[in-house]
Amino acid sequence: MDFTITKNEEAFRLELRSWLEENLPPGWLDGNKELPKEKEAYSQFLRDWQRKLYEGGWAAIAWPKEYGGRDATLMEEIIYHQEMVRIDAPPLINYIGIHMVGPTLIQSGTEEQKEKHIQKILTGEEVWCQGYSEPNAGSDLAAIQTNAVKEGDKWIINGQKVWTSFGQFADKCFLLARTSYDREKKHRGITAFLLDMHQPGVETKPIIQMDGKQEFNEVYLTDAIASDADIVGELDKGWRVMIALMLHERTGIGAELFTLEKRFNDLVEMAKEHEVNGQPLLKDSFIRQKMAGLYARVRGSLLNYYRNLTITLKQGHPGAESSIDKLVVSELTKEMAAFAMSIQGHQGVLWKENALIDTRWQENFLASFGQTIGGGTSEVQRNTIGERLLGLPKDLGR
Amino acid sequence: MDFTITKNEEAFRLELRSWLEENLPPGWLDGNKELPKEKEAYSQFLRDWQRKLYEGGWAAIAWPKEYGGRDATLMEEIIYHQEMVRIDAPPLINYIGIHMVGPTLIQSGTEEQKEKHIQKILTGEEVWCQGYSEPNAGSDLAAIQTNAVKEGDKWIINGQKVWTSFGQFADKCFLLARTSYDREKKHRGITAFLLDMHQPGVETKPIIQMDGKQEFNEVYLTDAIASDADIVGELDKGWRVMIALMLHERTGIGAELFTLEKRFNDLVEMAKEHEVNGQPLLKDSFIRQKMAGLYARVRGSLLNYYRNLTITLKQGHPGAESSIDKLVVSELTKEMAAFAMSIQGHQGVLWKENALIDTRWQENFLASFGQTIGGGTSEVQRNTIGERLLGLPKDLGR
Amino acid sequence: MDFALSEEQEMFRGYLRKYLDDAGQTKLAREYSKGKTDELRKTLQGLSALGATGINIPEEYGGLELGTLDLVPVFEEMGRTLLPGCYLETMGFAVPLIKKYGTKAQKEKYLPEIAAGTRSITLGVIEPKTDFSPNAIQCYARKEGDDLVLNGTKTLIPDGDIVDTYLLLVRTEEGSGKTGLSFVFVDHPDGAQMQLQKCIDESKHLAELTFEEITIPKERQLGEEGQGWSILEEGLLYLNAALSSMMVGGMEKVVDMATEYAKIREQFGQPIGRFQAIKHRIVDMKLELETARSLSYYANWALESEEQEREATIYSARSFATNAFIEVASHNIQIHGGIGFSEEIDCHLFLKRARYYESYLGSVNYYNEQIASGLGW
Amino acid sequence: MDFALSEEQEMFRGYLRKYLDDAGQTKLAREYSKGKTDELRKTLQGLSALGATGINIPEEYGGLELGTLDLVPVFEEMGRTLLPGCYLETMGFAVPLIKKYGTKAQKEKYLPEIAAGTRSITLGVIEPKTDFSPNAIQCYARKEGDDLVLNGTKTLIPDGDIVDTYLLLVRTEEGSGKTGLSFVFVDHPDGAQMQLQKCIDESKHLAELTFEEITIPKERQLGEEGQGWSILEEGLLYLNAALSSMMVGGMEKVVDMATEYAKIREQFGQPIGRFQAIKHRIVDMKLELETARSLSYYANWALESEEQEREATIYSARSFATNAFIEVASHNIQIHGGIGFSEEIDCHLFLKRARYYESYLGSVNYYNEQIASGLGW
Repeated sequence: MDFTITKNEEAFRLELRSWLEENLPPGWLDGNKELPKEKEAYSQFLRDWQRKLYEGGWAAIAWPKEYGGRDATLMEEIIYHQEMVRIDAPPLINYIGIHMVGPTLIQSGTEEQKEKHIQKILTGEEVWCQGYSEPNAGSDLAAIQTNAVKEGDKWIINGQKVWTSFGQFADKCFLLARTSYDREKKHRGITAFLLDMHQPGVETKPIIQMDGKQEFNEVYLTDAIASDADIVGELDKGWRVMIALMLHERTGIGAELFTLEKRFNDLVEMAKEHEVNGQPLLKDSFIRQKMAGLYARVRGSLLNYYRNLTITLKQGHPGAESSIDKLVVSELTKEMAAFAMSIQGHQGVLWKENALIDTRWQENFLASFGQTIGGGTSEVQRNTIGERLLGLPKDLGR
Repeated sequence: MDFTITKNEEAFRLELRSWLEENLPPGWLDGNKELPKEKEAYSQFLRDWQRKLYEGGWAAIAWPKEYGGRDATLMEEIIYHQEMVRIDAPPLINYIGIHMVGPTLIQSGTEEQKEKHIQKILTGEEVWCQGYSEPNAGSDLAAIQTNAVKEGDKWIINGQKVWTSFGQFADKCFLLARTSYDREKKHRGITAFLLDMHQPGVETKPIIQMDGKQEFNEVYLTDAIASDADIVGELDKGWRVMIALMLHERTGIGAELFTLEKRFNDLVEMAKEHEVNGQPLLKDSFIRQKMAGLYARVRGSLLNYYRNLTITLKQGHPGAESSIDKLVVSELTKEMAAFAMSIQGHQGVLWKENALIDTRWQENFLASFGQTIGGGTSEVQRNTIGERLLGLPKDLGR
Repeated sequence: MDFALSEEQEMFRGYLRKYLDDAGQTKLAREYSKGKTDELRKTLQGLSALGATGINIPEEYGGLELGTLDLVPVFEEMGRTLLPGCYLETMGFAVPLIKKYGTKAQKEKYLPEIAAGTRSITLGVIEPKTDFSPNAIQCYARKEGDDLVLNGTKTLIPDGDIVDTYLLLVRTEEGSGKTGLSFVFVDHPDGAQMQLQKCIDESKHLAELTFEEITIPKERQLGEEGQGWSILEEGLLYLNAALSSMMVGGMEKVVDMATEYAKIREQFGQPIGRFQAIKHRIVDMKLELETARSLSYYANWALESEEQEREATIYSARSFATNAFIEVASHNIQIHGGIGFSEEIDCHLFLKRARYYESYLGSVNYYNEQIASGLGW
Repeated sequence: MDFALSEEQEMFRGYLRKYLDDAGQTKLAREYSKGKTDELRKTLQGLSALGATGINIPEEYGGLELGTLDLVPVFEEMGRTLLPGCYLETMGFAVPLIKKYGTKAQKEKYLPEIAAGTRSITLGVIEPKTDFSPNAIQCYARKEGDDLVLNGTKTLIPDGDIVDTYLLLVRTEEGSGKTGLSFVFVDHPDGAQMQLQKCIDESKHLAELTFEEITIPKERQLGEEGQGWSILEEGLLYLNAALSSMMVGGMEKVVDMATEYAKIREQFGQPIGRFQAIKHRIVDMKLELETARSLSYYANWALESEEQEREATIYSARSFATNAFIEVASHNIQIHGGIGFSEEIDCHLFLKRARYYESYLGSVNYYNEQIASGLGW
């Protein structure tokens, strides 16, 4: 057991930290972390940030050097996330391009596809989204009905996607569509396309969330067009391309865990500052008990992650154990936000400009419902863990 | 809404109460509630008690007067349970005979069966058990394999039953055995027999429970014999006889709820008397919070019961709502006992003659695991409630 | 033994449900969030015509002179549709206190208008940046001849913008603690400055009222001078019994939504209600609902009874329903999956309402402590 | 970054598991409940031969001079089989304290025999009918020349009947509170009266020792006079890190049992592990196990590190594992159904052990409070 950081790793951290200090948007480190509200300005702000990361060589550190990356080690990726969470860096508008589509194309794209997309992904000229879920294919993703039919040398695509994050900004979409149908094995016959979002057949419509935000979209495909050259991997074998793609996003959950830890520390601060009956919340014995319990669980989930990371480092790929991280972090995030709201008492209902206490807790609470649903509901996660990690029998209907 | 008790009901309560005062075993009301340890003496003690109840006219109050009952109303049954719980009356050794087999025979037994059994059930001369569960048929009761084959005018029965309460004392068994097999509908082809336990083909073996008690038995049937006259209802239609039989036990759950309420009051007393750090447990704010929560839930479950009872009183039979009572009382009993143990602190591990605090909590805690399993596991209860009360789709495999 | 609402009460519920269904259920709450109140006012008048605003008001003041249990169907049905407004505070707090402590003039002024649906009353207890305790009440009513001169601020006043009268807890003697507190009525045009406050539950409008040398006649005082806190405690018994019914109504709708969705939504070729993770969770939600309902019925019954454990009975209904409402509303979102996270479906409205009520005039811990002390623990 | 036991540690675990499997796993605990200790003694000697009793003892005293992390596999494997005896108290409390506070003579007397497996040490802290606090320590050691004369009673002493030495916390100055407390060694034949106490976990033997004018030489005192409570607190860091590993071992076995049973037990024509009520519960048990394991590894690592939050780290492992062990052991019984309720299957043994540890030298609430104060809250 060894929690020390190598000299190289420490140097990496310091290099990133000092680059950030010089390159973050003006005033960021002094606490001015407001992003533009208006969509175009928001998008431009984040594209500018992505461009800056690219110029500094920090856009895609895990990519091979030949494609503009740094060949970063897993530990360097972890450090990268830690630092970004530490200073609440602006979000990465091309998260999907950088962490998923890019690595997938590098690994299994055609030369033409690499040529066409890789550089633009890096710079943020091409912002990507993913077209997976559909109204009738949520947890049961293999049930997608969006279909692609070959006409001449074109694929004509029709259907509807939903919960498409970054769809409102995206230039390109990594799209799953049905190209044939196997009654027994629904996940066969799905093909992965690189779809241009700027064409007449593609229309996006924002989804208003319960927290008032609009981070997801419906995407309507009406005779949208792609070519053979836009197919990733083999025809009808898009399912495995998607699985490989998701595996490329190997450290995203780490960022969520570091965020959880940071929020817990914020919670402690709030409980120290906020008073009820003339004493700080943190002096109330009931709250101390609950907070001690949360401390253990936040610690524990982070340590689980490090343990799973160790396995990945040793065997070169993640073990089945790592499937627990997403379930744990999303459920715990929700529970912690719920608790943070509760202890604010009646003042906790005040919202937006009228809030007396930082309403990040309220926002987190509402947003957390998305976390236990999106990217595989907690129920689906439990099935996966039960079946893959524990070897329990497959569920009904799967 | 009306919680008043009628004059007749009050008179009934007082009559029972004064009868109990005169007829309970010597010293019982002064707190000497020890039952004999040794099996034969235990059995005799309880048979004597049952006989006394019979002689006083209190053995089977819900039965029709013509069969030796009192035609008691539902409210009188409730009052009966309340009074019995209040003074911790000795258990009814012929519970199964009185509350289940007797009413079933009265309703659908042959004249011969009534003649043969009814009176003896009342007096306790015939103590009954039920032969349902088998090693491979627990939650899935319809999967029973014990079979009965007709040879001449006898049925030859072979198989194994398990979790047979009162089996160690019983003279007779209400037995479910398979007389034919329907692949699609397993619950068809089951027949209900009245089996004599005192025959060479019947062997009982006690099961030692995790709480050290031996309240259940394995029953081995090796060419055990019954006759056509011992069949209740129709051949191959024992499943519906069993369902009807269970419905006759209409107030048993009430007794469990009154017991829960009584235990909660005991818990309050313990928390008042037992001190930690020089103050009674009940003065600790954490414990007060928990206890207030338990108070609400105990109250609520009892009130649920009264609400369901009201439905039964109005419509003449229980509604689907009443399926929630068993799940609630068993889970809450377990949780309350677990909590009671926890607050005893390190002294709570002392056991039997070395205990410093009443170990009923420990005993209840261990026994409570039987309550969430026996008579339908909590999982089966949830399925039943989901399907019958809420109309949710039937489960996998059922 | 008869532990159920009467046939008449259930029939009344039927009318109310039909009426509110026709009014578009949560549509009114959604419009209210956007500041539109026309439909709402019409609906409230319609409810009044159905008798909802006269139930617990004596006949001599134009009411129906019925019991608190007769209010239960109204609270539940309003909870079911998240109907905006101060019916809770008016019928579940002001009316019983006016009946008990009001002068004849006060009764004559307020009760007939309430019964007619032309006046609603809200509550101003909390002050900015303070907790729910006697010491936190610092709003001061100085005596000047036959008048009281108010100075101070009341915050988090429910639906303060659409209401006609405010029942305020103020300090009539300087100092701290429970002594020296009194209730006063302040009618809308009495000159206070109002600022609206955004609420996480947007179908609740909150208001902050600032009083600077606002003069009201002394006869606006409700009950004996200096007895404000114990009048509040009496009022909280009524309010919390009513609130628990309101929450039960919301829970019922939430459990219905989850159940119906689980029957029709298919994934993996199965209605999701066939999966035990969903089915069993809905069953647990149903248990929470039924327990909350039993407790709330009993709480409302206990208001008019000699029930020994009256406080504990009512506060256990409040405390249990508060947690249970949050829990079932949260599960309902999860069961709905993605669509449950969208603004379009009502799931989130119930969760936000549940959280709004969580610490309304006392947190769950506060009420648990009240249960304990109410039982003499 | 390397957050895992080393290959050597895992290899050592392999030897231990094989050895304890061969010894019949929980068979020894079951026999011990009936008072039979022959097999157990043999097995303990065997473990000693494998090196288990020398791990954290310096080479000069016959040990292996390894680190606390090397003890982890032993604690886990013992927890897995519920192995009776005082390995926890000996290696996880007495040894680190002797190393740190013992005189040369004490080290020479105790450490070699511990390493050789011929001496085990248990703990006497609690006194009858009292809680776990300094004031509760009233057992008094009067000074007489070079001797201490003991009077008083120590209770709930783990496995007091098979152990060789008792490490007792006594008062060496009359009074109350933390001052005036000291640790002393009392060897088995020192003349105290022993009474066995029945424990809900029958594979634990408890003993009460009564001292009436029992004289021991003053050099039996461990550490500085009057510093007993702070020595105890130091020892509790070691003990709780070790205990959390022991509980993790038990939890691991419990999760294995539930998983395996759910794969083979069929009802309704399906292995019950296909039902989500079972499957998802086992997954939640697994999450509890893995979190407890991570916390316990880190706690044991923190013992020898400069970890800032050392107390909070160790006590959070203890506190979390305590609750989690009870929870998974309870679920395991439910998942096994009827057979899980029988004495025959091991399920209940783990539950009883979990409850035995629940308040062992401090309740969960006590340790949560220690976490809070350890973090400066």
